[in-house]
Amino acid sequence: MRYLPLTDTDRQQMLSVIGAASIDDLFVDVPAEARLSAKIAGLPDHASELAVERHMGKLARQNLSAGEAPFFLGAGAYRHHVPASVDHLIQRGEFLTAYTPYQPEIAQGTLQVLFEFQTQVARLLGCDVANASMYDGSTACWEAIGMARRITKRSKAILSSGLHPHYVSVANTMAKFTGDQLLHDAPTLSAATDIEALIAGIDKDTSCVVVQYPDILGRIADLTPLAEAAHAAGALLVAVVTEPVALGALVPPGEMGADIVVGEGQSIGVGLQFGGPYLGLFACKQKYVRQMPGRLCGETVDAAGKRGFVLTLSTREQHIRREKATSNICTNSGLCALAFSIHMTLLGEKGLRELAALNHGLAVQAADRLAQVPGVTLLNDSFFNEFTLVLTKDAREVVRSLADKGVLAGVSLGRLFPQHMSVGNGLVVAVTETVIAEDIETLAKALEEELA
Amino acid sequence: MRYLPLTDTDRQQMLSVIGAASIDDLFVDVPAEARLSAKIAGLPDHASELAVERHMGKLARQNLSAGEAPFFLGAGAYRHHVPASVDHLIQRGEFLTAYTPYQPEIAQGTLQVLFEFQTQVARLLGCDVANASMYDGSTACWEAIGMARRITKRSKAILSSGLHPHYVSVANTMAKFTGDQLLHDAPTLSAATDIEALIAGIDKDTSCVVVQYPDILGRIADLTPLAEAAHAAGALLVAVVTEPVALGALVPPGEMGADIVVGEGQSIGVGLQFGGPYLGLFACKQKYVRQMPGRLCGETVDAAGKRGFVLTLSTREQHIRREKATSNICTNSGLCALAFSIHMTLLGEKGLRELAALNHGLAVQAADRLAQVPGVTLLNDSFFNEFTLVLTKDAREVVRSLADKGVLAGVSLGRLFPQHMSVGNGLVVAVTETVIAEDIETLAKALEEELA
Amino acid sequence: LEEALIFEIGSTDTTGVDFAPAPKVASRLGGLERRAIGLPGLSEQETVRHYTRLSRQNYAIDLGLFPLGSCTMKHNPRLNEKVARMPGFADLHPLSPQSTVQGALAVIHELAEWLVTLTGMHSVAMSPKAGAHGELCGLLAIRAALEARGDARSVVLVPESAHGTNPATAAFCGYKVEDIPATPEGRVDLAALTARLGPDVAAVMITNPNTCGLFERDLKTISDAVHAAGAFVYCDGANFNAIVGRVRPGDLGVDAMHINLHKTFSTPHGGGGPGSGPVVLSEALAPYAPLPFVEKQGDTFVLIEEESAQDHHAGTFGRMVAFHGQMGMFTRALAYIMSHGADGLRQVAEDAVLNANYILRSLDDVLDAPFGGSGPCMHEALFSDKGLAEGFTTLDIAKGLIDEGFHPMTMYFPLVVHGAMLVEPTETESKAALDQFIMALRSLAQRAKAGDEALKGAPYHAPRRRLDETLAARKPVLTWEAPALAQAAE
Amino acid sequence: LEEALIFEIGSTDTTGVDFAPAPKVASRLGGLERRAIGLPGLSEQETVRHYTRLSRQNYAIDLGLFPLGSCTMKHNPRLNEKVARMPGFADLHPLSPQSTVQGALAVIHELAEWLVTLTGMHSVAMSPKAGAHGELCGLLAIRAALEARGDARSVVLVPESAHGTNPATAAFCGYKVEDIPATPEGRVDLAALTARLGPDVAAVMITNPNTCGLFERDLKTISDAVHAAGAFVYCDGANFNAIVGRVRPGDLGVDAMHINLHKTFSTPHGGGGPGSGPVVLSEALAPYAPLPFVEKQGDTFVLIEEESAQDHHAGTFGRMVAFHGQMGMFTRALAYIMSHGADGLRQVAEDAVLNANYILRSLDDVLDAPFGGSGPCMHEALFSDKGLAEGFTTLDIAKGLIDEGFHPMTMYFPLVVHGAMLVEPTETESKAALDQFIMALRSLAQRAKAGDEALKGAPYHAPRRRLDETLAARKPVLTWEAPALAQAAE
Repeated sequence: MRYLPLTDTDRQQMLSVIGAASIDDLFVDVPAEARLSAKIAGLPDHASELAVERHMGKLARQNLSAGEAPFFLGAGAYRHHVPASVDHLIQRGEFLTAYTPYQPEIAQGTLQVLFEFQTQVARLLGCDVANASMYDGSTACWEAIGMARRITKRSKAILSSGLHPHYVSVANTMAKFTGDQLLHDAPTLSAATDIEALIAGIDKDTSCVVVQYPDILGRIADLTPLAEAAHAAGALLVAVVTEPVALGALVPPGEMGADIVVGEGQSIGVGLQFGGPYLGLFACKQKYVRQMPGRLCGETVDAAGKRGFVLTLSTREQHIRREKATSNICTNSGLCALAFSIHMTLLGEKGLRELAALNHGLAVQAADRLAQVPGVTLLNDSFFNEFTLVLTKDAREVVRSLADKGVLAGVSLGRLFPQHMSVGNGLVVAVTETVIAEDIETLAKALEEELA
Repeated sequence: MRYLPLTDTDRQQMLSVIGAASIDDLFVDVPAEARLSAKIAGLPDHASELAVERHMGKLARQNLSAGEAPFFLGAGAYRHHVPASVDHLIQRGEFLTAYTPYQPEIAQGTLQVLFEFQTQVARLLGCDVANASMYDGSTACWEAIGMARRITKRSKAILSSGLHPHYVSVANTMAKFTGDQLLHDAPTLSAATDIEALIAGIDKDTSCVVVQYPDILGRIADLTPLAEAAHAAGALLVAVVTEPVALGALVPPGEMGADIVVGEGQSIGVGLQFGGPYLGLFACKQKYVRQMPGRLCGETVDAAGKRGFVLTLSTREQHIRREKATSNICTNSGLCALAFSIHMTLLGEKGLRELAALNHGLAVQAADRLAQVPGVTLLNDSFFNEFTLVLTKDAREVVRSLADKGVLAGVSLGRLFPQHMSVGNGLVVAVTETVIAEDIETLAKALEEELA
Repeated sequence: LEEALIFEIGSTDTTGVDFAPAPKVASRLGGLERRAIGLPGLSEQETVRHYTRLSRQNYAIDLGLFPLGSCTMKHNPRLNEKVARMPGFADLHPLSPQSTVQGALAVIHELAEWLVTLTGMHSVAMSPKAGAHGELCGLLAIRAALEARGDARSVVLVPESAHGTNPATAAFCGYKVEDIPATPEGRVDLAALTARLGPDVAAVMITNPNTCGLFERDLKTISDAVHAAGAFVYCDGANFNAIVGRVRPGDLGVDAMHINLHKTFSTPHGGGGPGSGPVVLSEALAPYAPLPFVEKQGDTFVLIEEESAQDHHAGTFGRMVAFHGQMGMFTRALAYIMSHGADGLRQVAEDAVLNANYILRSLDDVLDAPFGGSGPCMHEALFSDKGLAEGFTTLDIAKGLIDEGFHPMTMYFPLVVHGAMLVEPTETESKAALDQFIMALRSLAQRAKAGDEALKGAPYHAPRRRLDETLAARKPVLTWEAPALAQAAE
Repeated sequence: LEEALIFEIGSTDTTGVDFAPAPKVASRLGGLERRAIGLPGLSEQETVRHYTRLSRQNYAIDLGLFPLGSCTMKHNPRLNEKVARMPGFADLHPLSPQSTVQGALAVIHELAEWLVTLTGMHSVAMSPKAGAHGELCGLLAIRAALEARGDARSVVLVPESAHGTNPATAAFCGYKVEDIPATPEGRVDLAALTARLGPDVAAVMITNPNTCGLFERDLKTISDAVHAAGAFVYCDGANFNAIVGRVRPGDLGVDAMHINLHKTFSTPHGGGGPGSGPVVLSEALAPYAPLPFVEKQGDTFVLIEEESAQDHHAGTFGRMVAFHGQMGMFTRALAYIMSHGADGLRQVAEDAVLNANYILRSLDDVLDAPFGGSGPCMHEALFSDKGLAEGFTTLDIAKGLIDEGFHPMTMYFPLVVHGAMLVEPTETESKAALDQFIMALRSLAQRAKAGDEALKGAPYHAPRRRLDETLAARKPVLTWEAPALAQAAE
């Protein structure tokens, strides 16, 4: 009961101020049949900090963490080294235990961070403006489709076959209930992306084309022609970036004409965390800002004329607009945005470029080494830090078998696209700065053994 | 070079302000033959955070940490569970990266903590006053002997055979150069302490008697007769506590007449840390305060009349008194004192008593269980959370052999008293709240096998 | 208290990190090498200082009481932060082979069992990322259930006093939202509600305890009526803190309820998230729960996703997020729940309600408590601006609290009360802290009633005075631009 | 900014921890059960708030530049904190069987190798707990070496400008301390020193760079003379930051030098410790080094302690501390050293010296720089109070710096300069930070020269105004007493 400061003496004194004889008297409005007279059965009583730590530690040790194995998983979540100062700073109580900054006079810390974050994200993605974060990349992607519908007043969205299949699933789930029509095919195992097919598919009913960059197979294509085709038809281009580190090396979608760029920001500052919390990035052209979902921080002045920051354009939001809001989002990923912003500040352009170059260099080395393994073909002409290997057998089996040997080999396309046998031999391999030459060699040897 | 913010442009600009042509010009006063023209050979260049973390992590994993094994080591360092909030709070930059509070206007945080710490320590040890910490228990013990010499103007100190042998070593090292005469014998494997012998040894040349409570074999004795005998002869009683948690259950030395009580505070808040940094506790009677070594914090008021705290009585200290100081100590264990104070605040008297009761209860259970092992005899009549087992063979071998099996069994008296074969079969076993029943059973089984 | 922006102090050729040199390879970036980005860097020391200083401009639970009604700002134990950072949890990839993440799946499963047992429900969907996302999950399950029986419906009923997320979510799912009025004593109007039920109503969304701080006495009756009309009951669980361990929503006929782990179970708010909003479901809705989820099969934990769902989970309405929810919040919440246990969680509700009633009754002589006669409040005390001097508002009292060293209470919500002040102390405040807060609020109420003009300028002792929100919205500046550029643009 | 004491807000029946219930056993405490202790407890939330709020009354490197001469307050990387907390280091018992702590012994050994190589010395004693403890170690080794050759000596020579710990340590070891004068240009007077050398002199203690911020040009000559006279050279290594990677003390004839890991190698000061003071030793002193120490034997690291020392380390002067030194500081220092590497550490010295000279030359027009003509300074810039208006002192400037947002420089040290102000910026400050500091100090110098009375009341913008230190010393209140008791005692 270490988190409960009231003593029994306190409780008695307070009841007498209230004029109640007992705690039960405060629960009189609960219908008798629903009032529990004792603690719920079948659950353990309170435990010491030591006992809880021991239990959780035991469960933690039952996992093979990325740092304990040669590790090559990506496909929407990337393992990067996060400087220790990031985690130190986000744990400062004034950041960690603060609420949403609705009282700006005593929330300038959070607000200035959000303003800086928005600027960093906008610049990274090559857009005019960005919001203060969404839940994750997949929900940001869905929100972008909805925003495109509101802007174009059209409801047919064309999703690239290179879009992360989980993002497609999320969009499909939501679309069932909003009447959006979503077109999507599974990818084919070719070096070329589906840009041409996407362009061919655009028509006057198209609200947007959604394309991932680099795509789920790691391929990179110039989005400019796609943006032009979309704009010509009155549609928007939505670009999805699941690995923002790539934009330390690659032209960003905003500079290629994308109207809305969303992304998963987990790579910078946040860590793997078994899938969450993550960080949805959301940026767009200036002209669409009032159709944007999510929280926005803006600059203003206080009564003494000093620069300050506030949440703004909240007339778009649910707590003001209720059912007319641009989104139902309330809580976002504030602390993850802080982590992203700190990490990005530590990197700066110089560090981000170095990080991207290191990722790319190691990935090229790994791709070339792995392509030498008999039974392995490298699919990609182009890639950043992730590429697809085509194996001579179902990659799901290979991944499971290598896991048993302590090698975390990559993500099988069979797991990502279970309904599409045609891509089952594909293995998506990510290589970040946390990989060392020995890891690559271990993976190559293990693949060789497995495919022999 | 991530910790060095100057850019080459900065450096050039600054050199020109200085009027120097190059950095080398700033090192002209170094004799040419000692000036290194290039970086020192044979050392690696700078490494990324990732690389350093990987290297240190590799070394860390080569150790069998206490949490990974049934663990029963004590003998001056005890493993207790430290609440996570303690480590969180001591890492706040304003505590962690502050200097010694010589500028009190901007160091009230540290100063108030020290004032609270001093009060907590004085109360725990049963003394009037305490200082703001020493390096560790062993150096605090030596400082107490020196303080007794200054007070009594005598230089013969009698050290109990129950005093930690490392503390005796430290005192002997210092005594070689200060002319103190130290009397000390090794302990005998008996249930009774050497209090009677100590009393018998006191004479008119005795500056102090130094006794540990509970002693190195875990035994507990009433210190009152010893204090009376010392005082009758004009000598002081110095008591040493290496396990402050014991004072949540036991009458403190100060209440039994000890003039100076020193201790190792590591048990509360600090952790094992392979031996350091630790926390020297130092308390005494009010009348001796001006002979006390180390930093002291005192209450005062500021120019506006507000209560505040400052370092005080610094005329005892080296930076003022130079060669006439009461000690040469400068840096102390400020951050460890903070950790101790936070942990003690979380515990409070209620929690400390519960912790002590839990330690004692588990130790009693463990002692009784282990005493059932054939070849094992329990030495102690009395003990707190640590006791001595007498085995049928040299405990050093047993400890090493059990370590190979992943059991950290305790501390052998052979390691502590290598010159005294007579105690070689003794094994000192500590049992804290971090021990579970299964650990005790594992140790019992392992001992049984080893001694069979 | 001025801290420059990183764009004003950093430069694009400064960095606070070191990397091993990149291997020299021919680039395979498809010819799309990037030019200037415009991201400033700081050295590590400058970075630490910038964010340390900025943090000191925030108020936080670690600094004092945070009486935000409905937001449940309680103590965030550091144990939970430590646990969440264990490499065995923090350094796991969501698509790791399941044989390598059994402990992580066990955490999700254990937490799910606690949530199901504490709420008396049938099952739980763990993946929603926050409360509003949980609402979406609940309505999607309801919609899927209705469609499964070929009975598409179009209306969702929402009380006037609901959180804004309720109507927003319902609208987002394509429903028409209709308000249900409240009775004068601050509860849902049972008669009006039952009168409105009909074959077009898909669901009723109710908050219990409601946003007036009252327990909805008639919830079981409402549920029965709703079920009889073929609809479902969605309960907004934002206020579960008031009843955990004392009432099980499942006993009240609820079909779906989200649980804000960042409220009831103390995962830190972090300046606006991340949260986590698992949704407990009745047996009727369970078959429609989203993918993925964890199932225990013998001694093995299995993550059911698209690959494995087809055969025995065909009704799922699909996936709500890329992976499987807020693992980092699950570990924290589980640590918190275990720390409290069944006995402690019951005590949580009791102390939360006791603290709120203590505040209500300690202040109802100086502040109007519109529902003070409606029985005890639950975990939050509601006041109105009635009786303040001409021209003085709830806002003035709120900003005055800042100068007294407290965060303001929730203002102007719920909408059903004029100038509402909703105070939720939570169970982790000591009596001493409550007494200080009561004294401060009492003094402010008296000043506002007496027409103390100084109050209208508050706060005076914060990092900023009142900020011009109109200016911010009229001419939004959402990103930083170099002054020259900004000027040129004008 | 008032924070009550824990004794004023806590109670002996409140606790912020939970424990499993204690087994019911018959007590074996020898009949010495304790009665009242008088230790107040706080709940976890109250504890977090108390210390969080208190922390905010401190200045720290994380908040700004900390120009304390001789104290080397540089950036403390958080990587080092992370490394020190790895369970494989933090959760190790010092008496663990050596087979189970090979990685920890490797850390000590690796750090020792770096220190020996960087200083060009023969070996290093790792166990001293701080700088002053290291001085003790060095003098004990010297004394042991002299006694080993049957040549007890009684005098240690110390320059006037030495740190107070130097004479205190020498006296503590039973030596008579004699001052060596300085030359007008701020260096040791070589002639006076050599004249004083004789058969009674055991050692000369010298700081290099010295406390006037100057490199002791003649150190090699001095060392040769000292050695010729049969004595040893102890070098105070507090200022090693200025020369690391550019000068090896071993090349200057030094016999012993402590290294403050908390200065040169950035382990945090923590509000006054813990520090760590390993002592590098010449070949002549190495045999007398204290126990325990780590030796590499083949692939195994061995901790040599009393049990194993007899045969091959008979000359040891004994043990200085209970265990084997500040492991927590070793891990941090090693991480720091590896991060910098040979190239980075050389850059450390260069940037530290560059920054100090930049400050010296940017301010010597408004502040008197007594040794400004003695050549470049090393890592600290020394000013005096010469030229300030009547009644204005170094203290006023120091306290004025507080209002400008900086920690004061070191005041009134070294003693050889009147009203000394010793400024050490360190290498981790950016040029922007230096420029701000220079601007602030320039303005204060001008105000003190102009006789601005307001300056004498500074600080105005700190948690406290100037504190009454005389009162504190005259009537020491060192522990808290309940007000009733305190009154009764008066």
